[in-house]
Amino acid sequence: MIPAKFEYIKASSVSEALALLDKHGDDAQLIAGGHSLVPAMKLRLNQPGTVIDIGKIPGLNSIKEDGDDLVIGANCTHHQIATSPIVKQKLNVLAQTAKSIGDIQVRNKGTIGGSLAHADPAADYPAVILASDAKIEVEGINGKRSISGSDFFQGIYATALGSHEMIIAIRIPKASNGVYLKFSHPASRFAVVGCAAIKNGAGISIGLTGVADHAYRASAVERAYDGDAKAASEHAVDGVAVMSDNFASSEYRSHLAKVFTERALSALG
Amino acid sequence: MQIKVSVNGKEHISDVVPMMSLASYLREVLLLTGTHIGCDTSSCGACTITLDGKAVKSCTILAVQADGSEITTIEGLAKNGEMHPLQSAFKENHGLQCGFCTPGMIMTASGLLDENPNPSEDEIRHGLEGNFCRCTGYHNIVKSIQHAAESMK
Amino acid sequence: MSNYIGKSIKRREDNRFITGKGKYTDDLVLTGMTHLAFVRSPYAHAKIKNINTKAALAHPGVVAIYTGDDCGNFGVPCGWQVNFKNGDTMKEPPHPLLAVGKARHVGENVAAVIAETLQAARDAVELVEVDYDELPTVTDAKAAIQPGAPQVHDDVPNNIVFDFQIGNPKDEVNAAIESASHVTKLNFKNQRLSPNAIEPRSYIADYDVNADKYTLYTSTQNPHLIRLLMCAFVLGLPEHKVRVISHDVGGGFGSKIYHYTEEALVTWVSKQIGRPVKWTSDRSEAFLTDAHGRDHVTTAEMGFDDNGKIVAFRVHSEANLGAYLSTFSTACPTYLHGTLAQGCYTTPLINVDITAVFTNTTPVDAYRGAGRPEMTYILEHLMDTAALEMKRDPVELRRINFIPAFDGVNQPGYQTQVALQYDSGNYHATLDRALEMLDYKQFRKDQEESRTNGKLLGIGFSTYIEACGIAPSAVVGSLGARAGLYESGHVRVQPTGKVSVFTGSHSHGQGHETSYAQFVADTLGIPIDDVDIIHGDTNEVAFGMGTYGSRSLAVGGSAIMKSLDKIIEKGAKIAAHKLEAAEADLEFAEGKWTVKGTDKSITFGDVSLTAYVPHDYPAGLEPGLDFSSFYDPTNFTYPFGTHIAVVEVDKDTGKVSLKRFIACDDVGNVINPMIVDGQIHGGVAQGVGQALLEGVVYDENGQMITGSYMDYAMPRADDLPFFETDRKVTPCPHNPLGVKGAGEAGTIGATPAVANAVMDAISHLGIKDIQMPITPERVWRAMNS
Amino acid sequence: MIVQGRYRILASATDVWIHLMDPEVLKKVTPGISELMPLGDDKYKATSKIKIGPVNGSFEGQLELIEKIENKTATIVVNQTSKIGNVSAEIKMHLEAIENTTEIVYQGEAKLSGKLAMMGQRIIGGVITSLSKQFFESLNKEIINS
Repeated sequence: MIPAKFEYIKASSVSEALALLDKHGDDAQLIAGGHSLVPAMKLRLNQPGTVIDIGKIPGLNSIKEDGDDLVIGANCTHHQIATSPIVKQKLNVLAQTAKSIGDIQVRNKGTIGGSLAHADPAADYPAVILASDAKIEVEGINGKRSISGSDFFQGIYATALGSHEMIIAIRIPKASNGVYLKFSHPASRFAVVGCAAIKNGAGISIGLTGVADHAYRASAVERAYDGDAKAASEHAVDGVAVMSDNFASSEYRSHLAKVFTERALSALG
Repeated sequence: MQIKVSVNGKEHISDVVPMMSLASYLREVLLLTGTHIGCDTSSCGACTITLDGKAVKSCTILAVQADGSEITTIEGLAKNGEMHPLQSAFKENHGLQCGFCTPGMIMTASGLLDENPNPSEDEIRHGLEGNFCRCTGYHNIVKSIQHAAESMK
Repeated sequence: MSNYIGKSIKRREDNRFITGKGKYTDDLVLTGMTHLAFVRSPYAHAKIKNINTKAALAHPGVVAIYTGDDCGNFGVPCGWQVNFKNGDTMKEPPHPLLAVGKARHVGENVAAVIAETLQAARDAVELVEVDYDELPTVTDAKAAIQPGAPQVHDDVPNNIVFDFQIGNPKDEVNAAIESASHVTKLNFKNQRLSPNAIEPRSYIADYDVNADKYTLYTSTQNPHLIRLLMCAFVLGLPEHKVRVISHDVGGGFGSKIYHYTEEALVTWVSKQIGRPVKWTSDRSEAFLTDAHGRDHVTTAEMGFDDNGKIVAFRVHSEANLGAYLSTFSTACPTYLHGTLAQGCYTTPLINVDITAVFTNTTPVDAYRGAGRPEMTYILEHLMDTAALEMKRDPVELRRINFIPAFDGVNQPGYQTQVALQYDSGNYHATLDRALEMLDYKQFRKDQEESRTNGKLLGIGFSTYIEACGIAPSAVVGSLGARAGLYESGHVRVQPTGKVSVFTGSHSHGQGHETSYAQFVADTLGIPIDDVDIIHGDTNEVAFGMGTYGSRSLAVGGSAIMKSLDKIIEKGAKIAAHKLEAAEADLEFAEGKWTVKGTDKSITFGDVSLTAYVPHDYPAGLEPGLDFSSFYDPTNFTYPFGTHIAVVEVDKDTGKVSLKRFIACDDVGNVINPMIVDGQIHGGVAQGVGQALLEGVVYDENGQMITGSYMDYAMPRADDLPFFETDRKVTPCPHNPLGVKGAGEAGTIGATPAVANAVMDAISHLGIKDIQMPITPERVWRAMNS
Repeated sequence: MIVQGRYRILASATDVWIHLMDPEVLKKVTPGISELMPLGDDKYKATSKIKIGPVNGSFEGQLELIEKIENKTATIVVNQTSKIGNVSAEIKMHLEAIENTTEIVYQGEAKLSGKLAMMGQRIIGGVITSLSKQFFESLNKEIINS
């Protein structure tokens, strides 16, 4: 297989990448790891005229502490996040999530920025992004902005990211008590259901992925939770249009969402 | 576009079209056909190589993305005529049958053992999540990796 | 003497594979080679009204484009004729290389674009404009035979290819079922599978204008058969001018037995353009065009008497053969399927009734096991289900129905109700051993306990038998096979005593280069390094039938043994002359001919040299030590065994985890235990795949919605445990090596064991059956209905 | 693939009807449509560009409105072809006036072929939900702002 013809440009800075995006418009596609884009291009499901490589832009692959937050560069690989001592120490749920993505090879190449921008409805990160109240820091030619998870994920593969914007970093509040549990699709290993639960003081927060056309915060569970995981998890899909496919009907997926919410809640320390 | 890569310790400067995957580059330009293409969409793992020390699937990396990288393929694993312990272990333990997935399996295992020299059976099995084998039922592949880990101590 | 036979000699072929030096077809590059890419039908059933290739032809780098109008007269044949019950010949509509007038399944070849580069070919494919008229589709075999169903082929009424029956008269069987004290009845689908060898099919054809000769490099399991079919039945080429080479092949599992349209097409194209042309399938094409396996819709009933003895067994299935007849498709649901209905039980009355059907789907053919896994699933799944229904232990139910042990030498073979005569068997022995490995009593205790903690344990049994070593030509010929199924084995002793062995069988993972060398070396009493095994090239090897149906060692190995006998016999004449002794006074052992009772001897090497440098040579004897033989077996071989699966079902999610898999198989004598174990492991994994994960699904419009590794689930390393294997040996009485066959046994035995284990785990909840693949949702639904 | 759902529009059925029958509005609110050229008899030549995650394709074909009963019901028939597969859909819409609003109940079937069908099954349900949502949200906005 071989993609349709395109022009490849390697960007050496964020500003260069943004200028290129502006110049080439809708015909351009950013590439970081490429594990979602390149197969689609080979299958010719996607035929961008220009591919802008942001994978080697310096400064986008660091993991830093900033007060109560961790700031994770968009180009950090899943592997880097899964094995980072800081992440494991301060936000283990994120390391756990990163470790559950794909397989070793995919984790070595795929990036958190790429994954979030791609916004696969069954991707793993969005659950923890939502549950942890993380912010996606993006930059466009008109400047920078910071988008909350609930605003960022809008639909199937749809995000708040403007066509001339790119993700620079993810800012996530540290959380010591969190868990991500996933029911993997036996073929793709994507999340049929993935649940991130975080406990902060008395409150809990729940992010669910794989269930609907985009990841969501299970507010109904959070409201209902009074220490009884089972009862609260009954609300996991309240008001949600649950997806259905050949492997899992919406009825079964709803059931799994409840089971994994309950399990995640019960696993919290 | 011109790219410069070091493959199995040897530097190559090549002109490639951006459409070319790294797997195709290795196979068609450098004639290193030990890197196999089974699905071409990063699911089966037959094309696994190490790129800057990390196991990756070369079918979904563009050759131009690999510019400036150091690459090891199955052909570069044996050093000075001496098989890598993984290669010997795969032969000793019948870790292969048709041989098609084998280079990818060995390269994945090499990445796995670099990071975790003492993997449990479970860690090995999860470590092979990205590689299909249709012949062996994985039984002897897992055994091979266990034995290689043992012999590399 | 056996220095090698029975030992786990490490495989010699591994050296090239572990260093990346294997030579698979797609690895080859020929000078001036062009690339072919297909325009494929996006519809399951459509009239092709017009194909416009103008823009594509104008695309830079395009060499030629062909459509059905150019080569539609050529079609690939079916290799096995199965007639209707009433004697009418089966329906065999043409299977053109490129669709003519109509496309009958998604992915059917519609046009072929040949270009200088793969890039240009793929780009130009998108420029070919095809005007289709979509037609109604049918993908399910049962639906296809209903009145008014869409017609796949105009001249095949009700889409019925043939109907078929084997066993005892139907009314006798029906009467016995009706008067049985217990009847277990199941309706299920033996779902469609995609073989998924990890190496995609690949072909390179190279036509030499000056010599008017063709070379076809192909990833096939049987190069001679491909050459024969292509030359004689498709393109009408002179067979002696066609060379088919099949180097290393990355797995077959049946899917690379058949002569595919793409294979003949590249050969034809190479002559048209006078240049080499390569086509390598991509994974999407593999899903759409590699012949699928299984796909039977079945009703099966088994009647028992008060003591649990089986009194009768009847099966009715619709077998989906897809849109066209693939090479051995017609044999799979009939002679490779109905004939297995005896299993290892003494069932006195059996009737198997099959309707073979065309649908708008990818052609179906033999996939690891070919008809036998389908029947074994029916039988063994019925046995465990019957045991649950009758509240009998599944092990005891089997024991009271087993055919008693027989070795085929002192006791005769066992004549079944379904045409076969089993060669030898001892079914209690593998069951006993497997139970020892398990600790059955402890398991039942653990199971009780598991029911209180949400992780339901279950155990499933399968005491399978299979018929392999395909096959006695006379038998299969009388059953409609259009080719003999013997094998060739050629042994060429070189002057220095080194030995080149040419086999018509083919290795694509089975390790022939090692296991064949083991018995050759032992038989000749020479070091294994002095033996080389050559296969996969029609110019080097005598006509052979290839590898499938677990036949290589039993049939191909036996052919080599015949040649070795001739070598030793001729060698004896030379030795007698050199030793000045009577031939009758010589014995051959440990690589020497010795005059009995003396220390006078001559080595194999000296005899070899004398044969080729005949300065001192028996008068009247031809020089040389080189023999070719064809071996046509007198019977199939019948491996058997006991497989036990232990599963755990997550009560909350329905997810099944395979905790243990125990296999005690009897494949007759064993040349290389390591390789045999490896075959069992791989077979079991594919059997587990069918039970729990795999299944090709078409939507209501005939679109395949499981056509990638994102949706088609196959076992990965973390889906499986280590397998616990052991073996019993009941030699095959009718071939010289005493071997049976091990390639398919694992797959045949494993599927019902796993499915039965799931039922054992959850049947106490009142669940009767679950369709395969046993996905978490199906289990959850069953538990909550 | 069954397509069904309901959506509440904050306008009268007459208002909804007028907008639905206006090709300019249809063009604006139907996701991806870049061109809608009247061919007469409520038939239009439609060109669209769909960009949903990994899929980015140009489609061409027709859009037709049939079985129209003013202010009550209409069926949209779409046939679009592309290099990556074809899409056809027939979706019946019922307008129900509920106080000052209109509930649109829609039901029908969408058919995909080629690579779209083969690769898209995991996500196609979600895609259809998303596109329907977009369509009605845009329609709602269009009516309210008009």
